[in-house]
Amino acid sequence: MPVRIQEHDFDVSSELAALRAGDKRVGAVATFVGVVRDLNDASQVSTLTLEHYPGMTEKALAQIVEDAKQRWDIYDALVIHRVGPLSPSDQIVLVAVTSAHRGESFAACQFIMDYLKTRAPFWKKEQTPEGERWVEARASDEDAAARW
Amino acid sequence: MPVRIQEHDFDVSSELAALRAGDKRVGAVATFVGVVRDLNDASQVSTLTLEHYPGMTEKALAQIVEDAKQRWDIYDALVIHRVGPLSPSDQIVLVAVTSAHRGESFAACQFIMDYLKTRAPFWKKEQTPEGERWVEARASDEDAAARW
Amino acid sequence: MVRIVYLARLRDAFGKSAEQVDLPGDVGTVAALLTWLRTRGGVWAHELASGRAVRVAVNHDVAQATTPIGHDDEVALFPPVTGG
Amino acid sequence: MVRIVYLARLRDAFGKSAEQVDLPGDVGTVAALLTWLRTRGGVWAHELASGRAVRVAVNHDVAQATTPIGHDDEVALFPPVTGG
Repeated sequence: MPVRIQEHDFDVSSELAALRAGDKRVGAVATFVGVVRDLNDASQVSTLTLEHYPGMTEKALAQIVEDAKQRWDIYDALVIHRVGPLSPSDQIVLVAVTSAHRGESFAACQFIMDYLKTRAPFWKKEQTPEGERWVEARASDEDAAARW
Repeated sequence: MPVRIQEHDFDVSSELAALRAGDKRVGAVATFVGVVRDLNDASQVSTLTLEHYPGMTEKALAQIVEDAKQRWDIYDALVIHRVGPLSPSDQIVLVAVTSAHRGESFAACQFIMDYLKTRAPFWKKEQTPEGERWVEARASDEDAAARW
Repeated sequence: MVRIVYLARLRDAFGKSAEQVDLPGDVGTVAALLTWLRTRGGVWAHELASGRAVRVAVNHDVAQATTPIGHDDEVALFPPVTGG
Repeated sequence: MVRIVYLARLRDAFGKSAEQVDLPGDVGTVAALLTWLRTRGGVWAHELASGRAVRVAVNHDVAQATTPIGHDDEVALFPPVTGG
């Protein structure tokens, strides 16, 4: 299964090893890791809670991965997205794509992240010293997804 | 030092952890891992030997990283390139870039790889059942570097 | 019966995460459902006002204003997503 | 004295990885050095023929045909790179 939603952390090395295990055609692995930042709109983030819509999330992510496989000559792709409480510097999301040559895996990895940011049903709530607040969507994410 | 040439393998997770250690501004980590492929021009590769030009290699890679830092709003970058004998599925190269948002780290990571492929003094010699041969440079790598 | 799911900010605003409703016979699309929910007034009229960015999924697929809604469907209302 | 380093395929072809040479007074650029090495004939003329892709670095920096070469410089000759 190329898509996983989980509360616990992931280990990039072992995920990459599993992704390309036994596939000796792989020459390129493009990877993206999203991380909880300490600063968002200049207010200190103490913790973050990631919520999602079970059922739709898996379906949406699987569709994004399938779209990437249709568009680029890639071998495999993996998406892991964490949910639940997270702290600054915690890993949130992993996207990894394997291919023969680097151009395809780079493009597909960016495409999956851009689509995930605008199509996958996740929401962030920040807990700051001033209280809780839902993170607002960024127009730049819509722009990034629209270019593909 | 953001550039390392080494014979031994690298662990992606610990390299990424070291790269962003203590920097809570990091929200994005784009990573590329190059891998020895079993098939190159349809002939089986048994092993590969990576040679480089000590002194120039470190200087060229450091300059490429510096260029990336000038061009994009990134926090840090790491390049590890292996030399010596390698087998199919072995990791060859790691490029990792940290930034606040994903666009910058993706672009800088691709830029560093494209420049490394055409500017850093490494050469691959393949050992196949038919004998040894130096790998030929690919015109597509020149094209990839020329677009930046 | 249609199941309506409220997520993230909308769940907080409406004070519920889901409800089962018997829709009137003329409420057969996403647009009609939103119009019908607005007639509840208060936070419903406020959060679902036409200027607000509300996303809708029907049976786990992103839906448009014209997407039909039928018996046993699961309709989800949520704000623009902010994952990754 | 100038140190000339040969790498990868060129080292194999020339049968040496480096040499110290006393360049004639009129050999003061990368282009002049290549012309001078070609006069050795054999593999030198063949590998450094003007149609062949030969890259040159002077003191670890990529050089052009017009790059000057002077006393104590390290000049490296190598084929197009194939790392990564």
